[in-house]
Amino acid sequence: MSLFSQPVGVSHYLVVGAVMFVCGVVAMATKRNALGVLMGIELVLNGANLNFIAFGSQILHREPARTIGLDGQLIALFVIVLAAAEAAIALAITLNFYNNQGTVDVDRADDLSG
Amino acid sequence: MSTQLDDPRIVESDVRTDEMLVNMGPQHPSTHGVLRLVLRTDGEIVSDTTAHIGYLHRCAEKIGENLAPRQWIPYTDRMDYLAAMNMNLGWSLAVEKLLNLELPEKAVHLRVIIAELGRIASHLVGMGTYGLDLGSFSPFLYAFREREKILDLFEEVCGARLTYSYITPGGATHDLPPGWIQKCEAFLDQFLPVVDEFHTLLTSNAIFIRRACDIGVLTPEMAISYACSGPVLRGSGVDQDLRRDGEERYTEMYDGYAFEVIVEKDGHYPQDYKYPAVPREARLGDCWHRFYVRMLEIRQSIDLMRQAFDRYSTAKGSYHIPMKLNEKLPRGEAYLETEAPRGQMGFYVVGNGTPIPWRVRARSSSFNNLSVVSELCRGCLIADVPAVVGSLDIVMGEIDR
Amino acid sequence: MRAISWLPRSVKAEEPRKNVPRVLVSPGGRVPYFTTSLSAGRKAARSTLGKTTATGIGRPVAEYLQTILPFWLAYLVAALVHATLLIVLSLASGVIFVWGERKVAGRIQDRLGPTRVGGRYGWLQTIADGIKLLTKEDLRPKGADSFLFRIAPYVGWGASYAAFIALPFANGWVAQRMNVAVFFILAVLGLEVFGVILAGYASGSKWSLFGAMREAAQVVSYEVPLGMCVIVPVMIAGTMDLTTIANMQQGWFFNWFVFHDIFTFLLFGVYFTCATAGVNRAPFDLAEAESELVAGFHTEYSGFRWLFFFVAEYGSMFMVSGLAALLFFGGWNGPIPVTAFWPDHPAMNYLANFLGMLNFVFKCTFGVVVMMWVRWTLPRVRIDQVITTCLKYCTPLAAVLFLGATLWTFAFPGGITGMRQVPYGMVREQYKPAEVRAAEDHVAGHPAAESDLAVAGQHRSPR
Amino acid sequence: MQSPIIWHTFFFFLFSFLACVFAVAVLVTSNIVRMAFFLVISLGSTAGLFFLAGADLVGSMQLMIYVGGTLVLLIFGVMLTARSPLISMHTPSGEWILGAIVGGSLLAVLLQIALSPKAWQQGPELPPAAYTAVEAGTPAAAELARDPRLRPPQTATKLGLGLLGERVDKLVVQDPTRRAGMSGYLLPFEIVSVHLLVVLVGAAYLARARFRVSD
Repeated sequence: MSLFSQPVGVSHYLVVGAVMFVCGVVAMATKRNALGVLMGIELVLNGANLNFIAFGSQILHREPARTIGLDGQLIALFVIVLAAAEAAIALAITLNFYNNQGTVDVDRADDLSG
Repeated sequence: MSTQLDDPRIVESDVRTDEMLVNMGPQHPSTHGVLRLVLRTDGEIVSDTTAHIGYLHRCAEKIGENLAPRQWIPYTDRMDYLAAMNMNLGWSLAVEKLLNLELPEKAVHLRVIIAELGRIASHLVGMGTYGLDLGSFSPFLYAFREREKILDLFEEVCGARLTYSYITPGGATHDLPPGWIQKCEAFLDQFLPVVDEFHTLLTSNAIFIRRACDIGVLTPEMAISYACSGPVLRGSGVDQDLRRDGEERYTEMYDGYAFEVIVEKDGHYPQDYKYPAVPREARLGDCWHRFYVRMLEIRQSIDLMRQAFDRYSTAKGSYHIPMKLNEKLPRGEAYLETEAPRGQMGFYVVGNGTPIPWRVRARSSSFNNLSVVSELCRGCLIADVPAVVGSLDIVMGEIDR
Repeated sequence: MRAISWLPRSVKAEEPRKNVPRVLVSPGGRVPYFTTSLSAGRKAARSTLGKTTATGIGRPVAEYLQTILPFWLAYLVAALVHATLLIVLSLASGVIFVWGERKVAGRIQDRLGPTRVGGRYGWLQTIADGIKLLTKEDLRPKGADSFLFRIAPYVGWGASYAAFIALPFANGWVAQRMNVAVFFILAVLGLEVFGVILAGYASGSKWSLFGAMREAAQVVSYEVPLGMCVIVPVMIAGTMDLTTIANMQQGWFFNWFVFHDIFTFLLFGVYFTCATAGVNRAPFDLAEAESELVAGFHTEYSGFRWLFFFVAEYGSMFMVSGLAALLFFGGWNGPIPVTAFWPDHPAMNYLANFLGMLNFVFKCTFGVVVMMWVRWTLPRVRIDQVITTCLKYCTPLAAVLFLGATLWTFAFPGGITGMRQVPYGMVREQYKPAEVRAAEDHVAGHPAAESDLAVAGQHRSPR
Repeated sequence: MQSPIIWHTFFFFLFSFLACVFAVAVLVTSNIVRMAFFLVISLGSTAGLFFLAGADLVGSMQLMIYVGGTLVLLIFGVMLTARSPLISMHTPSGEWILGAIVGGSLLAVLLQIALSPKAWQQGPELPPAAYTAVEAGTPAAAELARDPRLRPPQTATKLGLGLLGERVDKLVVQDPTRRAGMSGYLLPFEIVSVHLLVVLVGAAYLARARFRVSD
């Protein structure tokens, strides 16, 4: 049976979501550029969003009644909107940091460490 | 915290950005030839402008010291190639001053007609390219359409369309061809409504007003101290026009002509041509005023030409005084400034008893007009730089010579 | 009871909708003004709503192909047919509009424009130019980010092209009918800015960077008022499906949303301004302002890649004009419902659709020509003035008009004078998904009809 | 017999490939501008996955707000701070190793969870004739039409009703008490919107630069 002739299920989405999530987490941990960290956060949020969509999708479930229904999509909407807010505020912080320090290297933000 | 905020050394701006040096020109669409402006910008805001010139330097003055005055006339054509007739006139008048020649009446009125027509042709380019600098393409072509008609007229007079070498020391190379005056009158008649069109398309256009008003304000004091001249000077409200205020030898050309210097007095311009009023946003000395002065001068030149037609037709004498090519220039010097379309165009010539001048020098109006650009562009936006440079209406050939 | 239905309450109270032909019901049982002039009854119903059967270009193709090919292949071939048609359309519209722009500009400027290649009118001038561009050297500046520089034009074009997917050309003639077509098109058109930003950054030229930053700032700001303008027709129609929106404007020209009320009429002006700014056309073409930024973001591009930017620009122009035609000017519906008097025959319906497509393309082209006209007339505004126009004029104006249109629709649900043959709510009813209808019934107190849920699959055709 | 290709599945693999590959590319690139570009592709492909899952409104929303709004904002930030030493900042290899270990273990856990329930692993199957039947309107269509893959998603209306508290997807639940529990999302959504507004104003204030002119 070919890979392409098998109907896609929730697991497929979860795997993609997991890959994006992990990429995001690792990017958050390893990037030195503050904007790179921000991009990692976006990836994490999208990975999570994929899960919400998958759990709510009737297309991916054998029994539509067992999905979480529209809640999945609604929560995804909230995530998208909040991600916009989060990106705005993170960008503002980054720019402020850049204005004060002349760099966006998060490792240099150690003014408060003893 | 509060003490920190009150600290005057701490400034606040939108985003901290780095300054950037940008080259505008010499291969830039809106630098009118080969002007090179080095802009120091912070984002879109220009903090400093430096004009670099010399890309069109052709040693014209040095060549003039190796040629007879009449041989040098083609070089004056190539200085301000948009108003070659006026360049010829300036040089001819300077040489005539050195030779102390008195011209017949007919030649004088012929020169008035030709000079004013040349002024119209030049201002048409200035106007059209200014529209182009502000992003309006069509007025440029309309202006060139009209200019083509003027060039046709010039072609009939002297055979050339751009570099005429028509006015020479002693008069002109030819008389006006028969029927030319009528053609010229017909042209002026059809040209007048076209000027109104230009006013509709540009002068009173809302976007144009927002782009040109209160931009690049040149105060009268600054204009005088930088020795600006022509429409740039008059756009700042300084009442000076060499056709009225110049040297006797030049102003006598315009003796008996009714004309008023185009300059703003008490918030309005003297001529009442029913052209658009000065918009509220405009400040004396801004780009809009410089542009408007040029537009009014087009109209004024039309009036002057119409007066000159009558006087030319009834004038006595020949169109020129025959002058030998190897006529010896007397020992001595002569300097004469004329009101070219771009301002005071001065020619200086020193004779040493040979046919070849010992020293030739040109005082270019565009050069001085360009020198204010760094003052005018300080703190403006990048988009305003072409607006300011365009409103100065420079010709690089005249600056670099 | 929560009143969340779009329908006038009287309709629901009076008639159980299942048994009555929905079209004929008008609010309060009043026969609308214009139905009386036609011989009422079924004919009126059909004349307004009859030609709504979805006969897509691709759908018959797919159906036919399934008889000779396996399903998966038929699907592939049908999809390729759609894609090819759209690519051809995207490129052809670019070619024709470039020629048209030169002609229009020429005529505006008292000259002829192209006159030689392809005969007297220079039809083939753009093709010749395209061939010239193909043979040009593909320059890449030394300081450029090579990968991004190469990919940027395709990103821009891809976005412009992808928006065509959801653009219907006639009733049912759409590559992918989408429930959220309006939203999708706006979203995808907004992505074009990435191509520009990447091009500007990757060129390694300061002028390009300036152009890119300007375009980004401008496009992002103008998405706000543009979105607001688009919302009003969507609000009146109650759907984001462009096919439905256009179908709802069937009939005479006063059914068009632009004539719905004074607010939509004014709103179209705001929309046009914002759309012009959104696709970077004069007087808002700051990103490529030749007198300031040389050529803006595509200064360093040459040859084929440059061509892609150009095609993308004209594609976007076509797209926003098409959106205007669909949202405000009745889409493929002409001012006079000629096809309403035709016999109801599949061939005639097909012909009606074809004429509708021509009509739609004409409207799009007209919009593009108006943009050209504006371009060759007005000077260019400055970047701060562009943003000011957006934030101080367009956005508040769009918001006020949005509010006005909302109140108007609330006060006069059937339009201004009752001249509509069928109220909007009734038309919309035809296209409502069965599940939603079931939900409405549920809210209104009717039990959810099992059969409604069962056939929830498709848009319900009136016949 | 199964059709050799189900296009839904095919496109799922296409988009998920793009999403994953470019997510990894975001991770491994050190050039910040390229990272932004890869992120655009990754999130754009995610929008494609949303469409494939039947969430057309959320997919468009993703394209419009996320890709068209948030990422443009992000690229603005990149451009504003893109001075040459900041464009490429390399991560020390020690951090890479740590990151790989943490990420790998996290991925292992997540994959284990994702793949464990059998019911999740395969979507609903359809006989290939279904596609033809629905389009052609055959009598079997009514039965087949129940399959959600064959319906236009139509989520905009449903989501709108859902925001208002009217859950179209839960019509089977007839119990009034349970229905009353399905409250709408409108109030939270409004709160989020106001929150977004406040955040944007705050961000605009925060981003203003304060620095000494003379030091």
